[in-house]
Amino acid sequence: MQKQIIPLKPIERVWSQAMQIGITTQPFSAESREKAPRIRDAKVVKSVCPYCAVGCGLNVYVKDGKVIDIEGNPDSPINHGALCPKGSATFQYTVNPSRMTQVLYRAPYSDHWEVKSLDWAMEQIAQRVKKTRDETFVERLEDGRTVNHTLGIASLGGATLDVEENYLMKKLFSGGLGVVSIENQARI
Amino acid sequence: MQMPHIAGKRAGEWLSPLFTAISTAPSTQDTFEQLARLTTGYTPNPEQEQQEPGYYDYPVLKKPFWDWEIIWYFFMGGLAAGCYIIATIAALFGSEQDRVVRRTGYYLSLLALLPCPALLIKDLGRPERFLNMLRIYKFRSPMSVGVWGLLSFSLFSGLTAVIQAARDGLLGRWWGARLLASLPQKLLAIPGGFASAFLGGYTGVLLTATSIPLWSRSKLLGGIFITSAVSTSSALISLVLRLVGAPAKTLHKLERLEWVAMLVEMVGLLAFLRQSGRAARPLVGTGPNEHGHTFWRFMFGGGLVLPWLLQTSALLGRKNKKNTTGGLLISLLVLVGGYFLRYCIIKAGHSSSKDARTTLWNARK
Amino acid sequence: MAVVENTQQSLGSRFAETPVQTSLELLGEMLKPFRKEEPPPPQPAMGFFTDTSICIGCKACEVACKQWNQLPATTPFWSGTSYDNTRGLGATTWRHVQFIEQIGRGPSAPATSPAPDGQRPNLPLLDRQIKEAQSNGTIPQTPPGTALPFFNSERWLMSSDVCKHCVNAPCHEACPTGAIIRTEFDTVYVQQDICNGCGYCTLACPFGVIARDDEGDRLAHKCTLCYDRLKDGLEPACAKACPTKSIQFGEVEVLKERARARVGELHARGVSEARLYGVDDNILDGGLNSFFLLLDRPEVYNLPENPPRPSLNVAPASFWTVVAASLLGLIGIILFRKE
Amino acid sequence: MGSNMAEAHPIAFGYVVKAKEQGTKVIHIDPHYSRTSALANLYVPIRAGSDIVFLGAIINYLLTNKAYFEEYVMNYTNIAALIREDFKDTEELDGLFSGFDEQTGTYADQSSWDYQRDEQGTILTDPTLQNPHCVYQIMRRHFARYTPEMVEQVCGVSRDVWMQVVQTLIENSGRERTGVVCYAVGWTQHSKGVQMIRSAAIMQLLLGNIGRPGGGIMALRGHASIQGSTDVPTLYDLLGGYMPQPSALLPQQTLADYIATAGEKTGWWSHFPAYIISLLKAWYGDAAQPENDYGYNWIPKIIGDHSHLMTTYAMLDGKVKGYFLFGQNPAAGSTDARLQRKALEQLDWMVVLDLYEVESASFWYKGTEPVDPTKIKTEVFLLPAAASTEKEGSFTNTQRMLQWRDKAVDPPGDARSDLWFVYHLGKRLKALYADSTDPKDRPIQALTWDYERAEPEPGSRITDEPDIHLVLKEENGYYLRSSDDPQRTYTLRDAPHVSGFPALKDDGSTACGSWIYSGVYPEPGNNRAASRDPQGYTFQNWGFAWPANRRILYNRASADPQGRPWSERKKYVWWDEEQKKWTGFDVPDFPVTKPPDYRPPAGARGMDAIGGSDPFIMKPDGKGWLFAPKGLKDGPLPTHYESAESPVHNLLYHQQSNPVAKYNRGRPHNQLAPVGDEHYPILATTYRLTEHHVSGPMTRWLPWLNALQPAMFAELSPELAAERGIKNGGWLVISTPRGEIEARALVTRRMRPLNVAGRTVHQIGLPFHWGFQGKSTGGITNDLAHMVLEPNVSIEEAKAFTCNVRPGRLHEGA
Repeated sequence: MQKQIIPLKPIERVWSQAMQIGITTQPFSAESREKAPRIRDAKVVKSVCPYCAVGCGLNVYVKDGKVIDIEGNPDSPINHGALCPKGSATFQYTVNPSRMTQVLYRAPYSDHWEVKSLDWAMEQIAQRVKKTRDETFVERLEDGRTVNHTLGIASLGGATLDVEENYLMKKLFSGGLGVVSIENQARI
Repeated sequence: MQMPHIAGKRAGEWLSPLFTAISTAPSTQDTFEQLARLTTGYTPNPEQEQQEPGYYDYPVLKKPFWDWEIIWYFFMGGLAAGCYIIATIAALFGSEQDRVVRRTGYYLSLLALLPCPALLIKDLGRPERFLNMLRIYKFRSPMSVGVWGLLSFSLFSGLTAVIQAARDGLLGRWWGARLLASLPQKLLAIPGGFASAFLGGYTGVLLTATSIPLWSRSKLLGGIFITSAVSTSSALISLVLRLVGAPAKTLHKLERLEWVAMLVEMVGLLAFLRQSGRAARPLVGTGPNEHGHTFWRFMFGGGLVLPWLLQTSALLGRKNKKNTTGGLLISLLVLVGGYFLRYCIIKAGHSSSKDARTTLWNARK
Repeated sequence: MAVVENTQQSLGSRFAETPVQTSLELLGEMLKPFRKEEPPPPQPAMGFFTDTSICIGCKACEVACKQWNQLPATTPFWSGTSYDNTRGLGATTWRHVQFIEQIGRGPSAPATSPAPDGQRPNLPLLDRQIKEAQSNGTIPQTPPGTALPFFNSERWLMSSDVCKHCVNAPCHEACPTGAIIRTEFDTVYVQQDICNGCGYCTLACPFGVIARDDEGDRLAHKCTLCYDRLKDGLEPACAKACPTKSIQFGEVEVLKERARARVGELHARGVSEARLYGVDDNILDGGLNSFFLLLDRPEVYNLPENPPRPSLNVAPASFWTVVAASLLGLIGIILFRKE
Repeated sequence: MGSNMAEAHPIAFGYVVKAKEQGTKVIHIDPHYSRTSALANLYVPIRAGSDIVFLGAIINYLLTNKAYFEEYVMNYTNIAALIREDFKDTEELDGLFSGFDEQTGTYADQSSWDYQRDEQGTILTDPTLQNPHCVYQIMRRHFARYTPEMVEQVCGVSRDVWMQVVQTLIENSGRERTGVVCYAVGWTQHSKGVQMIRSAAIMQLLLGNIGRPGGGIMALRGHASIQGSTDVPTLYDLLGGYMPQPSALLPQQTLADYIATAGEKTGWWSHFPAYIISLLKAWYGDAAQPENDYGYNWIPKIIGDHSHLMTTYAMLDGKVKGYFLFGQNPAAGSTDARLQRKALEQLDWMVVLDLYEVESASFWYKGTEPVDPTKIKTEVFLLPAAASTEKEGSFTNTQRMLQWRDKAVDPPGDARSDLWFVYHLGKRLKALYADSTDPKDRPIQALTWDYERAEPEPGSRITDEPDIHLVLKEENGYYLRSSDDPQRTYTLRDAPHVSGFPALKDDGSTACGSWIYSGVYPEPGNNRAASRDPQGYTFQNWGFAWPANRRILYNRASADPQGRPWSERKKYVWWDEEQKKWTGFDVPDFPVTKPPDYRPPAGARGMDAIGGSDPFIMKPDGKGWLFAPKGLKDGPLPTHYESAESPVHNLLYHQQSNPVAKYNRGRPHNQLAPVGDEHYPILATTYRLTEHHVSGPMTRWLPWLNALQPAMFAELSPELAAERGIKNGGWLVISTPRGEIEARALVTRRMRPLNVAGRTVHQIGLPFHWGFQGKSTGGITNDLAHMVLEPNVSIEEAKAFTCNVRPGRLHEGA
């Protein structure tokens, strides 16, 4: 509209030049000059996403013994560095103030948690297992068939357990203790 | 109701409907809505607006967080600028009698200016970083230009006022004061005048150079702000002069200037509304989070039309007979109107930013 | 050597105690931003091509962005607007996935789509294949099918919105401190050590992208196009995370070519609604460095079709201001002149 | 079908999108229009639980029109085999097969389903397919009533849309083209889930899509190592590598009997003895000797169904005293969750290992309704666990691929890996039992249990973490005796690794914890799960896919009977005439030197019984089973039964629902709504959202994800919403005979009423991610689901049950 009123070319030229003042040159700050990704010279640890079963590769970046970033592993032929929202959130899954760091114990009929030492808990648990097993172990059924099992103890594992963890569980509980009901998310 | 009596019967009679309109809310609903449609030339059509494509009516724009600080800054800045302009005009072209205008003008200008920087700095996210404003000069950014403008104007305004003070002997009789008094005030006043004009107007440009439909669709806001700056300032000066007493002739000049300014402002506003059309709804409309009620009552009606009519009748009605109370009232109304102009524009801007459909409409080819 | 150090230290410590020194330091702090660094040598312009036709709405981009930039989560709010609970870009949300349900009222599907229930669709019968099958036990290869449309007629549009990194960025034009700069990659970047939170940029942005973080540091924030990552040649977090490469990162010119090719391909496949936004439409007199392939009108995605460029208002607005000012000035002069 | 791939497996779905770009047709058949449907070429809304009718009709079409891939089907499947004449089909018995036992409600006698054999045991066939007892004719009869009309009536899918699916499938079948079926728990969580999958498998066999690139039927598993948990496994009815847990219900009192009943005479499973004996040697070491059946009897025997949900009932009855939960959350994550929480109250003690305080750990003071701790005796040990980044180990993904994770940092505080916990618990128990002379304590004494680290892990403050590489070595297998010097014996630490399962022996000279994983750690320093070379067409050196690093199972079928690739573009594994061996882009899933023209002599045993053109070597006859002569508990052919809870009657047979499903009728909290009950007229299905993971223990503590999906909601159609006066964004209550929950209402056209058997059936969709713990809480969908279990695998029917909805909240004023 302002063209119609001031058609004079020179004014326009001067104006447009004026309009460039302060736009063309970029006043960088010191911080901007030194910008760098925080994972520069961080240790890269190869991992796998803990969520679904696609098995996306993760790069876990570690600096000063702390995880500073988790993103997809570009080398993985499965995800080529990509991740879904859960995978992308793995950082917050592992580095999270809500995580437990102490053993909590709830006594029968108690209405509160008690903080206990790991060693105490392990000893108590071992005692419970032995007691229950000894009380409930069956060697033979009435008709004499050997079963050598206990139905008094059961185990249910999540499917984020490592293969090796699953193996030791089955070996100890089934092969060692005679526990039958060893189950897993895989059933669900 | 002493108003009619003051303003003279004739005026009183044919003003009374407007008074009632202003004083009684519910019945005015339709009046205001009619005014809104009349002035913007846009009649809302919810059905059709619902047909327009959109995304769950989530705002397209971010809501301005400008609030009372900015409103007051706009108002005070306007006064500072206006007073300086009038004072300068009085100084350069006025008669001996008009000295009072110059004196009061420069003092008031400085007074009005003083809170401005504080208001601006307080409004920053990080006030301690206010200096960064001076890091660059960007012609394209009214904010940047404005800061520099404000700075230079403060310089002039301050200096001029100090000189004024020195000449008025407020600084004592020592050599410094004498030196200051001897400085060429008029010479300073010329660039100062331009700086002040800038200050009075850039705030409007500042709003126009945004994406808020209400502020940016019409390009007249700058003109309206500078005009309002003059009208409010003349009102303020005459108000003060009436209190301290001044020659009738001088007051008369001010009144007429005020009258003209208000006229221009009215025309400007109407043009603004018409150009903005649908975008002006938040300012003049009467729907939910539209600010028509405040605008029509305290700004356009009570702060512009009414005082202007009073002024008219006063100018016509009185012959060399001074009417202090009447004048005072007019000035007050104008000042209140000037404040509510800024208030409504800012508040309505908030609503405008939330109206996704109008924003998209405003951005259509 | 050691002596010198000592003296320096003692000097320094002595000064530090004096208010002079502290105030000087303070002043130094305040003036530091005034030292302007030399911009790095320019690189090819970098940007995003967001191809919404392959977005699966997983929101990986949103989380990956928050993860890399360590941004706080927004307060949970269940919106009831499809699966979009983020609702918009903001100071701590730099990617936002939109969900647009066009079921049972979407644009009519391409000609090759199935006929509505009840009528027989116009399908080639399988007798030919069956005969072939009986003769040699194989089904002859058919050209990549024409029977099914590229999209089923019921549409659930998903799109990952982000800063447009406009070639003429209103936020950049508005910024009074020079906090907002164009980097060597021609991206628009807010320098956090300069910004003073005046907020003018948030009013300038016609897309409502940039915002001031009033819960946090009260400074302006938006997508940085992972400026820090670009420094080491890493691609931005969102583009890297995207499972379908709906978000593509690269040289703007290359991406624009790809975008044009892509939209052509979709048209060829009967997706007539496909269009580009920010590529050749010269939005804001220069287009966008971060542009989109959309499957409907821009407004459907809350994108202004052709947003006005705020800085262009400076001229006319100033003009009218000058007019008004001179007019009143003149009248004032006249009024005060005539005696 | 049965999978919401885009939401549950976004990264995998990325490849589907890519394929679609290259012309692949993507069809999504699902009750719920999801983010998967949005990208599909064709979306087919179907009534939850009616899939067998949809697929059965396709099978019927393929058979009637001979539109199947004949050369493939005739050579690679058992289509021509003759079934015993006393076999009776559902056609004859109105929905039942021969051999059904009313008392037990099982197919007690499955002998009639078997093949006809000659005196040498060779299976009789009729290549002309004319014999009424041949599989082809039986299937023609069986599927005859699965017609397009039935698809319309039962599935609510118009025949035109169904026809489009058939056409697309046929267009993409044959030498040049293939098609793949992806499914997930949308199929497994049905009272006839296995048969749904069977239907797809039969269809894929008929189309010639098994064992070929771009073919197959893909189980999209939902958890990082759910495959590994099944392989190793932590399941009651399996030992490592899919060998059955010994059972007291079968003649398996001795190792010999066990092998006789569990192994096979012919086919690959003839190696069974080597695998089980190597397992026993791995577990019991020197204590396992031929004299004591290698300790076979120390392995506990099952006496019924001890699956998770059946165990829940045992808990309710107070039979279970102690419970271990390793990162598992039944209180919200298992079906009929209210019942689960009741069950936990009956325990004496419970150990929970997790990163966060999950519902199952806090059930004693929190719940969906007020809980009184003073009335709950259960003693709870809640141990902090290490996250996946804080420990080494391998996950087995859905493609059977083991991938190794390196350790990034130490777990915080007292948090430890589950490996640490199990190992140290074992050590303490062995100590407690060390002096016992009671024979029942022999197994724990005999158990080999030395995984001590040689030296502590550098840079870690945890000094007693077990050496996971020793565990991996035991899974891989190692030599106990030197083959050349029988006197030279080894222990786990110093033993040479076995190179793969072919090396395993049945003479006790090898130990192997999981034969299918054998080869993952073939020599010291070469952990193939940790191999990360992304080169090659099939990425042979990225991770390790069991068995023997094969990427596609039964890949011999990717070549024609003569051993040539079916086509150039579908080339994968073929017979190299020069070298006289099988070769290709993958490890051949076939004896490498067995020529295509090899024909087994009469009475052949072991692998010799498998012909050169019999790709399915795990089957005793080497054929793909269209008709399953054994191995299934609910019939040799898929048959449509309605879900346990259904709004309609079964239109195909008088048999309403799966006759052998495990109903647990009359158990508290597990009542079922009768068929067509007007109090529960609406069909509910459940699914995952991209933004959350199962019952939420791994996501509802994460603010980033909670912001994306902050609340439990239900998706329903505008029609249903209008009918019930429910507003979008408002609240609604969903009720079943098991319980009630509240949710936000998301009214969307993505849910649509279906016309089924002449009446309108409304369906609602429920995500199941919420619970009462975490940073985002909400109604527990599993409180609604019932406990009717699939007969073969005891998986609950969570994907189709009936319910009712009403506007408002559970507790008004809430």
